[in-house]
Amino acid sequence: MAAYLIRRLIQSALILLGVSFITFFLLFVLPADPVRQIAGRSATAETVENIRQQLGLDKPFIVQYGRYLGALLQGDMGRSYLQKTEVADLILSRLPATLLLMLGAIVCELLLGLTMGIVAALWRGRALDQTLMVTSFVTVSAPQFVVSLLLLYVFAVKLGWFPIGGYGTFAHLVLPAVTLGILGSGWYSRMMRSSMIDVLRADYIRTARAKGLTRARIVLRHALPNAILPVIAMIGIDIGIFMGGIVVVESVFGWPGIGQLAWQAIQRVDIPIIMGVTLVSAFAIVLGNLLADLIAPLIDPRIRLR
Amino acid sequence: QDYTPDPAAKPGGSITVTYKDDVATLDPAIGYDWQNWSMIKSLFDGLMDYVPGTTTLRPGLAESYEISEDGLTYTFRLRAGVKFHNGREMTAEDVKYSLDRVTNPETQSPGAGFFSAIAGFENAGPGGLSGVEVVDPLTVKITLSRPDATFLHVMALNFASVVPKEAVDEAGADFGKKPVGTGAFKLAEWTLGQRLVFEKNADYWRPGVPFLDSVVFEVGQEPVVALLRLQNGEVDVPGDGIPPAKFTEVMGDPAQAARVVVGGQLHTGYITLNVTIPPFDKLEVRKAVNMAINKDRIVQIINGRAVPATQPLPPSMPGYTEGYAGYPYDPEGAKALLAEAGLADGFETELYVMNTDPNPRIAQAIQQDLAAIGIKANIQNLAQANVIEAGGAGTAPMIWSGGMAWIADFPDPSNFYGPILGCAGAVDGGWNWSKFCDPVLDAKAAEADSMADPAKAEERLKLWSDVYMGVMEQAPWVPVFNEERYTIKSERMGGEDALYVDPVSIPVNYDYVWVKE
Amino acid sequence: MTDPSVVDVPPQGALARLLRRKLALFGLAIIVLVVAGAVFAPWIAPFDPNDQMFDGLTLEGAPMPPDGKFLMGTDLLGRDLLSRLLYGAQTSLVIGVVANGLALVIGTLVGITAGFFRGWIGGVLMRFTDLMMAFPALLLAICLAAIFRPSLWIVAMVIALVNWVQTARVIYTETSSLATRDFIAAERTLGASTPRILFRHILPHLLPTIIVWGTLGISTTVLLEATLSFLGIGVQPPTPSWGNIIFENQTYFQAAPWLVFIPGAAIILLALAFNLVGDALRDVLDPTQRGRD
Amino acid sequence: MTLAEALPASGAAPAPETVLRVEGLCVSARTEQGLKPLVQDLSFDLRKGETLAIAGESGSGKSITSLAIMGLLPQPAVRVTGGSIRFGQQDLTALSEPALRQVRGDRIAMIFQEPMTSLNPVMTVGAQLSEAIRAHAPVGRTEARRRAIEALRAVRLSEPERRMGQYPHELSGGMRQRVMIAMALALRPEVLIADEPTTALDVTVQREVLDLLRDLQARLGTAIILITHDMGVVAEMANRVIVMQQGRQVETASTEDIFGRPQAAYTQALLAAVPRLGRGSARAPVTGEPIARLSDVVVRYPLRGGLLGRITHNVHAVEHVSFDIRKGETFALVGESGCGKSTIAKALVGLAPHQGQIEIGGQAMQGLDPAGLKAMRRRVQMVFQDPMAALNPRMKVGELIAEPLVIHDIGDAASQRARAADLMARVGLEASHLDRYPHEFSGGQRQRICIARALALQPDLIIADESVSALDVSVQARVLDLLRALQSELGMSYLFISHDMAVVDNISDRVAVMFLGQIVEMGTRAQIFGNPQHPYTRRLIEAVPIPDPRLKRLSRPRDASEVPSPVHRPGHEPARVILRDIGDGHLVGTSAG
Ligand SMILES: Nc1ncnc2c1ncn2[C@@H]1O[C@H](COP(=O)(O)OP(=O)(O)OP(=O)(O)O)[C@@H](O)[C@H]1O
Ligand SMILES: Nc1ncnc2c1ncn2[C@@H]1O[C@H](COP(=O)(O)OP(=O)(O)OP(=O)(O)O)[C@@H](O)[C@H]1O
Ligand SMILES: [Mg+2]
Ligand SMILES: [Mg+2]
Repeated sequence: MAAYLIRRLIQSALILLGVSFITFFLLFVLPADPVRQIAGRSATAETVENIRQQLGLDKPFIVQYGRYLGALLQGDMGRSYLQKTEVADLILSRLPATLLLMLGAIVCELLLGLTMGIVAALWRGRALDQTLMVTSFVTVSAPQFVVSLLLLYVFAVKLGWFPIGGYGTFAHLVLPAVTLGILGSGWYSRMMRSSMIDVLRADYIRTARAKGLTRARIVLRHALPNAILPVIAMIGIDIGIFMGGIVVVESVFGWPGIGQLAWQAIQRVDIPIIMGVTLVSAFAIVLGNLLADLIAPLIDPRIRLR
Repeated sequence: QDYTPDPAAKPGGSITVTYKDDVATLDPAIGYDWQNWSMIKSLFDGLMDYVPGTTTLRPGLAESYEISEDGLTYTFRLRAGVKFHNGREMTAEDVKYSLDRVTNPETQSPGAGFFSAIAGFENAGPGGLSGVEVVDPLTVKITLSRPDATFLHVMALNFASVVPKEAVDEAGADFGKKPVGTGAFKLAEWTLGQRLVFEKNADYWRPGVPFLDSVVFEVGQEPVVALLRLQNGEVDVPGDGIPPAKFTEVMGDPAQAARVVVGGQLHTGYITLNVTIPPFDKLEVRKAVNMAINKDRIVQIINGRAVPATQPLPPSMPGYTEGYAGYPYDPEGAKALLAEAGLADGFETELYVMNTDPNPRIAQAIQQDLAAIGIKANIQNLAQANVIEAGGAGTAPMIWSGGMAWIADFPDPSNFYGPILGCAGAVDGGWNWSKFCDPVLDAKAAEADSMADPAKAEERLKLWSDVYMGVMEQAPWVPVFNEERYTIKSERMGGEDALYVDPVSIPVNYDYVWVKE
Repeated sequence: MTDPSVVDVPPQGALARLLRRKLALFGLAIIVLVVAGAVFAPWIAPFDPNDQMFDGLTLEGAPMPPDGKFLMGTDLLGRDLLSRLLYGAQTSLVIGVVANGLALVIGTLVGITAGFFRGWIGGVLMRFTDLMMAFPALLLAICLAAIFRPSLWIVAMVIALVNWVQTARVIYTETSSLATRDFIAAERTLGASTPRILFRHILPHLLPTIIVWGTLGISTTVLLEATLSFLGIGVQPPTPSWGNIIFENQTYFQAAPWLVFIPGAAIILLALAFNLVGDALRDVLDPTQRGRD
Repeated sequence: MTLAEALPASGAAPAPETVLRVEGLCVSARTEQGLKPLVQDLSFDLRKGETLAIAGESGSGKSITSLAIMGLLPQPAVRVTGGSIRFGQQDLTALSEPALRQVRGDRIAMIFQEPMTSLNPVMTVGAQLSEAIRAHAPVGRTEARRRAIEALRAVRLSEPERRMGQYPHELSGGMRQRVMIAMALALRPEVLIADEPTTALDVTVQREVLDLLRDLQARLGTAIILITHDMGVVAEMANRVIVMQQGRQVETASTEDIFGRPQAAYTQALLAAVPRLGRGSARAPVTGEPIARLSDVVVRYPLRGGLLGRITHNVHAVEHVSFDIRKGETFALVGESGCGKSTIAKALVGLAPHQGQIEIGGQAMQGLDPAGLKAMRRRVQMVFQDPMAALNPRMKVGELIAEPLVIHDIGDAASQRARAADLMARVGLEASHLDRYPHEFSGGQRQRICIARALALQPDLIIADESVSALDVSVQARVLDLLRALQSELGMSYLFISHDMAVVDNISDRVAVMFLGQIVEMGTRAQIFGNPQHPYTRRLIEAVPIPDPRLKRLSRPRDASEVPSPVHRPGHEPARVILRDIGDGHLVGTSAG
C-alpha cells in the first residue's frame, strides 16, 4: 500500500512535469507577446527590450523553462506580469473557494446523477426512465451561462432564497454548486443507469431477494456499491472537466475561484498565472484520479492496489 | 476653491461598486487600465488635478506653480502639512522620488514615456532624473529638455502621483497591493479576488472631502448579475456599466432610466487601415473604406450609446474641428474610388477584433458594409493579447479598436497622436497599428506640443486641428463613433450628474459623491 | 435434433428492425431533417444568413422577436435566425459528428490498444492519456488553433485532439476486462492476429459505450466549438454555428429568449436524436438482444 | 402420461405433514411470438423432513420451478400463468411482494447454482449473514453476529470468527457454498431449495457439501427440494424424485423406484447416459508416436509489489510436469480446481509463458516466431470449458466455425462456408443453423459448435478443458460419443481435462492426476481406476457419488481444512514430487524429503 502510494506519487509528479513542460512550450510558441502589454502604449523600443531582459524572456526556451522549474521547486511560482502579484498568493487566495465549490458540485452531481441513474435503472424502459434520459441530455447540452443565470434569476432575484452571488456562507455555496451539479449530473446518471442495470441482473441480487430483504435495502446496500464502481473512476475524469468548466459559473455567481483568474490570464497571456493555474488544476486532476483509485478498493475489496 | 461640492452633501455612509475583472494593481506607477485608474486617483494625489466632473486642470498637491518664459522650467510650490496615509508629511523629496521611480526602467512603468520631456529622461535609472530638483522641502523644480504644452496634464496623470519612499521600500514589489498615498481614501482591506475596501482618509488635506466613509469594491461579478444586484438594492454603482443585454430593459423603464447618467467621454472607436499592407497603401482604397462604413447603423447596433465620429478627436476634446463632416457614407462613391485604384472587383482582407461583446458584432457590421463595396473582410475574432500582438507586428490589415480603444489619458489633443498615429508608434511592436508615419505631420505635432505658453493655447489647438485634418486626408483610420458613458447608480447616490461621468474618473468620482440616507 | 429453447426469429435486415422502433424512427427523422436543412440551406433559408437587415432591428437596436416575416426572430445584428440556424447546422454537424466522431475514434484506438497490450505500450499510452487528462484542454486548443490558422476543419481537428481523452480512459477499462474473456483466449488459440482480435472481436463489444459517449459528446463538442470561436479559434464570424449563436446571445436570454432557447433546443434535439438512433442501433446490432427486450 | 400412476404411489406413503403443495403449476414467458410455456402443469407435495429431487436435462424448467416457488421469477417477462403453490395456509402465487418477503429467507430458503457469483463481492461474509438474520428476526447486531457465527460453525467452516470479516473472493468455491448454506439455514426455514448446489464444485468439495446438507437436514428436519442433473447426487440424497423434460413432469417416484424400475422412456435414457465408474469400455493401449511432449514444464505467475514492482511472490501453477500424448490417444488430466490443469492447456497452445520443453509433433515451441506459432496453432486446438464464454456472442455460428479458416487464409468465402456447413453436420447440427447466434443454441449444441470450430483446421491434438463439465448428463453423453467417434474417424489425440472421475474413466486411455501443480500419479485408465496408489487419487475416486440408491455411503469424518496454497516467496519452491514406476508405466508420486 505505502509502496503503491509512493509509486503513484512519483508517477503523478512525472505527469505534472510533463504538463508543465508542454504548457510552457505552448505558451512560448503562442503568438502573443506579454512584454508589449506590460510596457504599455507609450513605451519605446528600448523600454520593451529592457523589460524583456528583466523578465528573462529573451532567453532561449530551455533556459527559461529551466529557470521556471528551478524557482518552482523552491516554491516560487513567479510574479504575475500584469497583476504584479505573487502567483502563489493569487492562487492560494482563490484555491479554497474553488475547492469548496468543487466539493459542493461533486456532492450535488453525485446526489442528482446517481439518484437519476438508479431511478431510471429501476424503472427501466418506462416513461420515467425515458424522461430522465431526456433530462440527462438537456443537462449535458445546456449552455452553462444560461443555466447559471436562469437559476440565479429565479432563486436569488425572484424568490430571494439565496444571495445574488458572492462568497462566504453556506447559502452562497448552494446555487453555484447546484448549478454545476445539474450540469454535470447527466454524465453520471447515464453511467449509473447502465451500470445499475448490469448489477441488478447479477446473481447476488437474486440471493439478496431470496433472503427476503426489502427493495430499498437491496438497491442501496447490495446494488449501489457494486454499481458505483465504474462511476468512481468517472470522478477522476470529472475533476478534469470541472476544472475546465468553472469559469462561467464562478463569474456569474461572483465566486472568487481560480477559474476567473485563469480566464483573465489566458486573455492577457499572463504566463506565470497560466502556468500556475495549469499546474494547480493538473495537480487536482492527478489527485482526483489517485483518490478515485484509492477509494475503489475500499468499496470493492477485490481490487488490489498494484 | 475651484470647485464647490454639492451643498446638500452629507458625510458618512458606504457604497458598493462591482467589477468583473480583478483589480490588477494599485501602484500608481504601474496601474494603467480604466478600472484601477479611478481607484488610484482616490488613493493618491499628484501635483496637478482636475476639477471634478470636468477636464479643467487645477492644482493638486502643488499649491501653485510657475512656468518659465521659455516653457522649460516648472517650479511647483507644494502644499504644506499634507500627510501620507502612514502619517508622515509629504515633502519635495517625495515628489522627486516619485518621478525618479516612475521613470526608472526597473519600475517597468507603462507610463514612463509620458515624462520623456523631462531633462535627463534618457538616462533615467537608479540615479534618478536630473531634471527634477528639490529646491526646498516644499519646492520642486522640473526642467524640461523641450517645451511640452501638455506637461501640466502629465503631472496630473496617475503616474505622477506622489508616493512615500519608505512605504515603497517596505512593500517592495507588493506596493501595488499595499498602496500608501496622500489621497482621499486609504486602502483598508484587500481580499484577493473578492473585495477591496477603501476607507475615508480623515486627515485628507482637502477640507470637507471625501464624504463617504468607505467604498467597497466587489470584483469577479458578471455585469448582468451586477445589474440584477443593483436592481435589488445591493449595489450602488456597477463599474462595468449597463450590459448591452439589459440596456433596452433599463432604458425602457422610466424609474431606472432616471438613475442613468449620460455623458461624453474622451473616446473614439476607429478602424485602423495598415498603410504598409496593399491595397491599403493606396489612398483611394483607404478613402473608399472610410466612405463605405455606415456609422449610423453601427451606433444603432450598440443601442445608440455613441455618436458617429468624423475625426480622430472626440467632440469634447479641445482641438476638435467643428464643422468637419468627415467622409460621407457613400457606397457608390466608395466603389468608384476602388475602381479608380484599379480594384473594381474588390479584394479580400482581414479585420481583427477583440472578442468581447459588442466588438464582434460591430466587426460584422463593418464586414457587411465592406462587402457592399466588394471588399471581403475575414474577421479574426481574438483575445485582446493576440490582437495587440498582430497590431504591433503590423500583420493585421484592419483592426477594429473596440475594447482596446483609445480613451485619452488626459484631455489634450496631443494625446491622440503620439503613440497611435505618429511615427514613433509605427515601429514593430508599437501601438500605431496603421503604421502610418507622415514626417510632416509629426513635425507639426512636435511644434504644437512645444507651444507651452498658455497664451498661445488657441493657436496650438488650431495647429492640432490641422494635424488631425491632415490625418483625415490620408485616411489611415476610419473614425467610427465616440462612445458615450451611461452610468447607472442606485437610488441613494447623491452628487451632481457630472461626477458620474467624470471624464478622468470612471465610473464615478469617489471623492465627491455621497449617499442620501 | 432441435433444441426447444431455440426461438425461431425470422432473419431480418438490421435496417428493417431499426425502422420498426418508433423512437429510433423519430430520431432518424430529426437527423435527416437537420442534414437536409444543412445541405439545402441555400434553397430553403428565407434570407441570406449574413444579411444584417435594416428592418431586422428595432430603432433602439434590439432584435426582433419571431413574427410573420422572421419566423424565428432576428439576432442582435438584425439577421434572420432561422436562416442562420439552417446554415449553422452545416458547421454544427461537422463539429458534432465529424470532430466528435474523430475524438471517439482516437479515444477508442488508444483505449483499446492500451487495454489490450498490458505491457509497456499500454503503460505508455495510459500515462500519456493521464497527462492529457491533467492538461487544460482549452489551453491546448487555443495554442493548437493559434499555431494553425483557424478554419472549420482545423477546429474540428483541435476538438478531436482534446476530446479523446475521456473516451480513451473508459474504453481502456472495458477493453482490459474484455481481453481476459474466454472467447478472446479462444481466438488466440486459433492463431488470430492481434488486429483481428481487436477490431473483429473486441470492438463490437465496446459499441454500447462508444454510443453513449459519442451521443453525449455531440452537444458538448458543439458548445466547445462556441467557446473556441469566442476565443478566436473557432469558425469566425459571421459564419453561424449553433454553438456560437447561443454563445453570442447568452446574456440576452431574458431580453431575446429566442436567440438562446431555439438553438439550445436544436442542439439538444440533435444529440437526443443521435442517442435514440444509437441506442436502437446498439440493440439491433447486438444479436444477443434478439428475441428479448 | 406417467403422472397418473406416479401420484397415487407417493400419496399412498404414510404422509407426515405436507409443508408445500404445488398444484398444476404453469409458468410462461412472454416472447415476440406470444406466450411460451416454460413449466406446464407441474404438481407435487413436499413433506416435512424429506428430500425431493427434481432431475432433468438442462432447460427442462427446474430452475424456473424453484424461482416460481420463491416468487423470484424475472417479472414481467416470465410469470405464473396457472396453478397454485400452497405453503401452509397461503398460496404463494397470490401473495403480495411484502408478504412474500416475509416468507423468503425465513420460511423458504434457497441456495443457488453458482456459488462464485451468488455472494455480494463487496460485502463481508458476516455482513451478508447477519443481514439475512436481521431481516426476519428482531435482534440486535451482536445477537445477529452470534447467530451468524453459530451458523458458520454449523456448516463446519474453519475459523468462523475470522470468516465473518472476510470477503467472498477470499474464500474458495466450496467455502462460499457453505456460506450460502449457512445463510439459508441460519433462520431454520421449513423448506430449503437447493438449485444445483454442487454442480460448480470439485468432487471432493461436492462430497463435503452433500454430507453437510444431509446432516443439517437430519438435525433440523428441513424439507429440501434438491435440483440437479447429476443422478449420482440424486441417488445419494433424495427420498423421492421428479423427472422433468421440456417443462413437464415425466415421472415421479421414490428414489429406489426411479433407479430400480424407471418407467418413462426418458428416465431410462437419462439413467443410461449417466457415466459410472468402472463402466468404461476397455480399449487397446495406444502406442503411436507422441504428438505432444512436455518435459519438465514449469509455469509460474509472478505477483508483483513494492515500490519498484519487484516480484514478491510466485504462483507455482505448474511445477515440473512431464508427460507425452501419443497419436490417437486420449490423455486425461484430473485434479481439483486450481491444481494447474488449465495452465498446462494454456501452455500447450502458447498462452502461458513456461519454462521447460514443450514439443508439438517433434517441434519445440519455445523460441518460435509469430509465424511459426501460428503454424503450430493449426496443429493444436482447444475446446473451452464454458462454450458460451468461448464463443463471441456477436458472431454468427457460421462465421465462428469458419473463423480459423479465415485466420489461416484457407479457401475463399464460399468454400469456407461450405466447410462450416460440413463441420456442423459432422458434429450433428443442422447446417441450416449457420446463421444463428450462439445464444440461440443450447449448452450442448454450443459445445458442439466449439468442437466443430476446433476441427476446422484438422488439428493433431484437441485440448478439451472441462469441455463437458457444464453439460447435463444426456448431452454430456452425446458429446462424449461425438468425441470418441471423431477420434476413431480422424485419428486425432485428445488432452482431456476434467475433475469428473466418472467421465474420465469413460473416455480416457491414460490418466494423470494433478495436485498443486504437480503430477502425483500417472498411468493407464485401468491402472489408475483399478489400482489407485496415491492417497489423493483414492480420495478423488471415493468422492464420486454413485448413481445407485442402494449403495448409501457412510459418512466419513470430514476435513474442513483449506487446500494448501501454490503461492510461495521467490526462492521457495514447493516440495517436489518424485514419480516412481511401480510397473507397466504406472507412475506414483512420493514427496521428496
Ligand atoms: N427470463 C426468461 N425468459 C424467457 N425464457 C426463459 C427465461 N429464463 C429461462 N427461460 C427458459 O425457460 C426454460 C427453463 O429454464 P430453467 O432455467 O428452468 O432450466 P433448468 O432446468 O434449470 O436448466 P439448467 O439445468 O440448465 O439449469 C429454458 O428453455 C429457458 O430458455
Ligand atoms: N494469470 C494468472 N496469474 C496468476 N495466477 C494464475 C493465473 N492463472 C492461473 N493462476 C493460478 O494458477 C493456479 C492454477 O490455475 P489453473 O487455472 O491452471 O487451475 P485448474 O486446475 O485449471 O483449475 P479449475 O479446475 O478451477 O479450472 C491457480 O492457483 C490459479 O489461481
Ligand atoms: Mg437451472
Ligand atoms: Mg481450469
